[in-house]
Amino acid sequence: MTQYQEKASITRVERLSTQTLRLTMRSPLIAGAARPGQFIMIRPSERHDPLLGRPFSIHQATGSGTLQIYFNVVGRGTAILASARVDDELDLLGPLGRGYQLVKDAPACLIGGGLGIAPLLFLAKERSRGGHHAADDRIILGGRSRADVEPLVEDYAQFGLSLHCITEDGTFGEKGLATDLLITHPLSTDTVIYGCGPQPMLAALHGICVKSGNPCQVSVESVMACGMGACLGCTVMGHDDNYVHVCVDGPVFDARDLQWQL
Amino acid sequence: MTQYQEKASITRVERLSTQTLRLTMRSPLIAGAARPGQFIMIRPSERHDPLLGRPFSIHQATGSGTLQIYFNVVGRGTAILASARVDDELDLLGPLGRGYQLVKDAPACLIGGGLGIAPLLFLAKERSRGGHHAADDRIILGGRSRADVEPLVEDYAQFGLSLHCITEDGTFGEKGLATDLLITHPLSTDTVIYGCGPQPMLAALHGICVKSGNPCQVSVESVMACGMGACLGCTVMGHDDNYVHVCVDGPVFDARDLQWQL
Amino acid sequence: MAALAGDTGGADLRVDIGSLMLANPVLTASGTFGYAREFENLINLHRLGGIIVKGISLHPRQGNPPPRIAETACGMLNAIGLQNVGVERFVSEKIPYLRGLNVPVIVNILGDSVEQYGQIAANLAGVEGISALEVNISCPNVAHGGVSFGADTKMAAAVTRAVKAAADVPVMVKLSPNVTDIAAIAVAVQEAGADSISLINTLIGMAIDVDRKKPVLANMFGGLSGPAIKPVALRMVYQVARAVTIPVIGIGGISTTEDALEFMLAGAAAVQVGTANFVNPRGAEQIVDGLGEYVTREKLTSIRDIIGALEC
Amino acid sequence: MAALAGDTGGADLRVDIGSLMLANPVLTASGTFGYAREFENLINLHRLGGIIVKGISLHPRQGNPPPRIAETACGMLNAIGLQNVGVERFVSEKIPYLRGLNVPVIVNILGDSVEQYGQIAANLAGVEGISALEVNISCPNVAHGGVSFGADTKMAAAVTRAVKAAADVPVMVKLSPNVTDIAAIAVAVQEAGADSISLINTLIGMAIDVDRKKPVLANMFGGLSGPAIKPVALRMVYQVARAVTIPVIGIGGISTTEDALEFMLAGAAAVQVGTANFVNPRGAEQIVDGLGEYVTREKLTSIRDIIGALEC
Ligand SMILES: Cc1cc2nc3c(=O)[nH]c(=O)nc-3n(C[C@H](O)[C@H](O)[C@H](O)COP(=O)(O)OP(=O)(O)OC[C@H]3O[C@@H](n4cnc5c(N)ncnc54)[C@H](O)[C@@H]3O)c2cc1C
Ligand SMILES: Cc1cc2nc3c(=O)[nH]c(=O)nc-3n(C[C@H](O)[C@H](O)[C@H](O)COP(=O)(O)OP(=O)(O)OC[C@H]3O[C@@H](n4cnc5c(N)ncnc54)[C@H](O)[C@@H]3O)c2cc1C
Ligand SMILES: Cc1cc2nc3c(=O)[nH]c(=O)nc-3n(C[C@H](O)[C@H](O)[C@H](O)COP(=O)(O)O)c2cc1C
Ligand SMILES: Cc1cc2nc3c(=O)[nH]c(=O)nc-3n(C[C@H](O)[C@H](O)[C@H](O)COP(=O)(O)O)c2cc1C
Ligand code: FES
Ligand code: FES
Repeated sequence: MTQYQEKASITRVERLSTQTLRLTMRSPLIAGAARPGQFIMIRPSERHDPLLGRPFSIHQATGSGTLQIYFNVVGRGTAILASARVDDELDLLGPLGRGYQLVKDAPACLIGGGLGIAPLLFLAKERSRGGHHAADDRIILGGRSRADVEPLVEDYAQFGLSLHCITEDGTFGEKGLATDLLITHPLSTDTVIYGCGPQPMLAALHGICVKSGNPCQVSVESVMACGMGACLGCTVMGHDDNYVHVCVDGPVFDARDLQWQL
Repeated sequence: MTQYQEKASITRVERLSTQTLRLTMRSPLIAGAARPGQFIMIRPSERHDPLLGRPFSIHQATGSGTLQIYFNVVGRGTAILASARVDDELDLLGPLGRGYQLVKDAPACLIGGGLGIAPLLFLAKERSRGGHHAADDRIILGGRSRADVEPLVEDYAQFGLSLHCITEDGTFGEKGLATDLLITHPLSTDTVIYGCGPQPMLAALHGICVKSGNPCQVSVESVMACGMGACLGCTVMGHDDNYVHVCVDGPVFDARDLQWQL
Repeated sequence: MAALAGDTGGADLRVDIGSLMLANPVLTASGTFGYAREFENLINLHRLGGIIVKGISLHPRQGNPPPRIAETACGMLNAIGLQNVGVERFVSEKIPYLRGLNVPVIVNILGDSVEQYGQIAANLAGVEGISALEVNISCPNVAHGGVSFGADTKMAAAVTRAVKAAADVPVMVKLSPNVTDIAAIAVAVQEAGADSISLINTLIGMAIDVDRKKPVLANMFGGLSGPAIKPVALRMVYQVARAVTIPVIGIGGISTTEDALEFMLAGAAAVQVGTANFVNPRGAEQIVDGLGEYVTREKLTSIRDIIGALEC
Repeated sequence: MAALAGDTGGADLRVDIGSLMLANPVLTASGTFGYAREFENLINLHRLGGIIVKGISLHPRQGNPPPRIAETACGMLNAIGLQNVGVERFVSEKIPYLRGLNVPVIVNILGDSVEQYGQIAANLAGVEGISALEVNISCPNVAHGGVSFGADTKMAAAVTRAVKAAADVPVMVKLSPNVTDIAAIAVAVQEAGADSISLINTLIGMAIDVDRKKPVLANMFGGLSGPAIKPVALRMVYQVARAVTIPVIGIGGISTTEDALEFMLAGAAAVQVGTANFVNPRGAEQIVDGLGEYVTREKLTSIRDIIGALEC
């Protein structure tokens, strides 16, 4: 697992909704080594305020050196990133962490809520490339409203997975929570579930999988300073009452390895 | 003396040499109140690093609300300003300090060295507007090399003052220091000298004027935190061994009111 | 929203610092607001909760040689050296203007010896237009080799007693953060009769000019202020608010409404805006607006509801 | 300039910390560099002057609950709670890799009691691959109501003596900055036998989440590090370097060559890069390059020429 500190130049800035953007960068070293579910740290400024790098899932990485992130503007760091322009340079660290474990011969269900749909694009692509029966695979994109889901539908559609959209307010696709679709459209028990989204969604997902017996890998978040195991800042509680570190032990975990507050 | 805190939008960015730029802004309140020799504080960033505003002489101010600064990139704050683009907004405070006292009926000699030529443009304009005998007035622009002087010559030439250029390396105009021209081309004793430039130049200027008896007003610099008399940080030693504050007692002083290290 | 004079959008922002009643909890910190007049064009002075003027000594002080200021990461060092016009000229030259503002004026005082502190308080007693004294105990005690009065419970208490004995207005004692146990100092000045406690003054710091191989400040050391020190200030305010029963006023790196709220949640009954005044002269007034909006938005009865309301 | 392994452009960057000889004065600070392996892809580890590992205690420690990290203005708060694998697993799991690096490894140790400090030192005695111990005395003394060992000359000296008695390598004592008189603590640990002194550890700070009305850190308080604290660190290093005769190692907000030079001018014989490792993992190595360039550009015989060369 090699990591790189790389200056990436921005090649495209897409505003997908009022609060969400997608940045495309040239970052050959990191893009070349990246696996779905891994993340990068982006230093939002060369100055000392804000000081720390910000973690973002790898939304897309290509062999030709292109790297994408898809993000929400929530604070100072993301506001700075949102003002980035083509040809600006960003200081990146990556690829970091342990991504999704692709299980070759089992059908897959990718389920993302809100910004949690970010890493699933890369995963969907890898899945389709791996010569899996993409048609057996399913992807569920959930969000609060139309703007959270619609802008990315086309990108996900290209890989031939069966695509389901759902929004809390019903403005796009079905109405409800992403996890609702697992109840209404149950999965074969050998389906591996790959989830990413806010903590309550993942907790619910874990609850469903515990009952159904489906293997479930989830990508979780935590406050991070270094992203690479040096600060020990990004702990979450493991199932055995020992802390695990999201940046090196995750961000993708077998859901059973973590403690969940429902 | 009214001061304003005003958001100014940048209307033009000119790079005049590798290290110098001129920014043109719309700042109607400050531009409307400004007098030659006054300055503004510009906050280089909304973030906390760098924290403090930076002082810049008013290079040009028009009744129509246009304000210009002419500056050298020397550190972090000026580097940030150098990356500003048209339509960016800057947080300004001004006009600040006491400017040049225009002496109506006496001939004037404006003498600037390096970036010290910045405030003299506004002064030259006011002088020419005041119905003075501009032809009796003289302006000396000094610099290290061609790039320090040439880009501004046209702007200064428009006011009909007799214009002299001099560079230390002789690449533009005569060869030597700005103050040399006062020795080679002596002034009538009633000429008021308006100087701005690095400390050694101003000290030399003061020395010459003490001998010649010419009144001499100089604009000096000092480290500043507030620019408005609140922090007491910007002291320099007055002739009577009492500190004066550059931001409120100056930046323009009668040279005899300060202590000079030659 | 263009706030009217004195308007806080109907929200109740009043706070009491003992017997000193403030229309809102936003004060301007000593040494960062001149004698208020400097800001009259830039801010509605009467909308402030109160104004704390530059520190006043018995005799005029020339202050330190320049450079007196150095910028640091998210902060600044100052070594003004307590330049001021002295108590006599302060009363004749500055008080008349301040009195006209109709805003509580708190006079920050300092001295070289316990006696001097008492003397200034005595000289200010009976002067109309002073709502309280703030005692800067971070100054060096000349009789004790220049150790700060604020470094020691006994000296801090002695200064407090001297000022209390002479003052005819409430006495706020301003603590130095350069100590091992800030709560112990706070308890000592409370026991010595302080009516309230403000903190923090600046942290002692230094900057070096590598090219010249010299300290940036002529005075070598300076006081660190600004956003950089906020976490230390907040911690100390929390510790002191838990240790004493008199009101605590929070200072250190406050530049936004959210900063002010953090200090009040930690236990501050009021706050002082310092270095931020240099960077954004309108900042203190914007915080008054912001607190008003907060009270309205959160449907609080009063801003007092959040003082010390931190859940731990 | 793409520096070769171990290359410092021909410049003499060697410094001696007593009997501990370093190829250059750039160390990585405890708790900010893991056990070094984390950085092996990102930096040429063997180009560092030395590596200081995460603090080790007698028994494994779980650390504090999350959140453990809060960003502040030009700094960060951490409340890791000294999570570590304990001395036994450290020796078996971490030392073999570190030994292979061929770079001085300094083991940072901590304890709840004077005895524990001595015990860890004893457990590490004879372990190959350890060049020195760094004693973190900022930990709470459980027997004394949780006051930090570093807050008091007597406790600091006691810990130093206990470690010195058991250690078979040089002992560097790391001071806490949360004290009134840092020079007094420094003198006390020198007299107790310390071979060198490093400073500063973090300043105690706090951050509050206004929305949740709670401290941001689960532990409430945390240690402030990063550029924000540099001025305080520099001042303390200067004061300590004047007060003691043993070598001083400067820490606090160092992220550039210029920062390192400031500390060395103030009297530090070496420096530690901490929080900056998180932000720019290559930073420490870039400082080694930068110091080499400085020595060459300034035509110095050695980087040692600038230690304490501040002109005041
Ligand atoms: C492994 C990982 C992958 C991530 N991938 C993505 C992604 O693909 N797209 C995306 O939009 N976001 C992602 N995030 C979250 C993202 O890192 C934060 O939104 C970002 O750091 C906020 O930075 P800021 O400076 O704008 O906000 P700040 O000003 O630092 O904080 C603003 C608000 O955001 C909250 N916040 C800060 N950091 C985090 C965090 N790490 N997790 C959750 N909330 C936080 C704060 O508590 C605060 O309320 C990921 C986080 C992790 C740990
Ligand atoms: C009244 C006044 C008017 C000025 N007018 C102009 C002008 O019209 N054009 C212009 O280019 N500059 C002018 N200056 C200088 C200008 O303010 C500084 O160059 C600027 O603040 C540097 O900011 P920085 O962040 O880029 O540099 P920093 O990173 O802060 O410092 C870089 C270097 O510049 C030096 N420096 C910093 N501040 C000053 C200062 N105030 N004076 C001199 N050196 C300083 C520092 O010592 C350091 O060596 C003026 C200064 C004053 C006081
Ligand atoms: C330039 C300057 C001058 C100051 N002068 C005084 C003073 O005279 N008396 C005093 O008690 N505090 C003085 N202070 C300290 C401030 O009042 C305040 O306690 C400190 O700056 C921390 O707050 P801040 O971070 O908001 O600036 C001064 C601070 C600065 C920056
Ligand atoms: C996340 C983190 C963990 C730390 N852990 C330790 C530790 O275990 N032992 C120790 O002595 N210091 C520890 N420190 C303190 C640093 O070694 C250093 O003294 C401090 O951070 C100041 O330096 P800086 O500003 O360069 O980070 C830690 C600091 C951070 C930020
Ligand atoms: S973020 Fe530093 S260890 Fe995980
Ligand atoms: S810069 Fe603050 S008083 Fe002059």
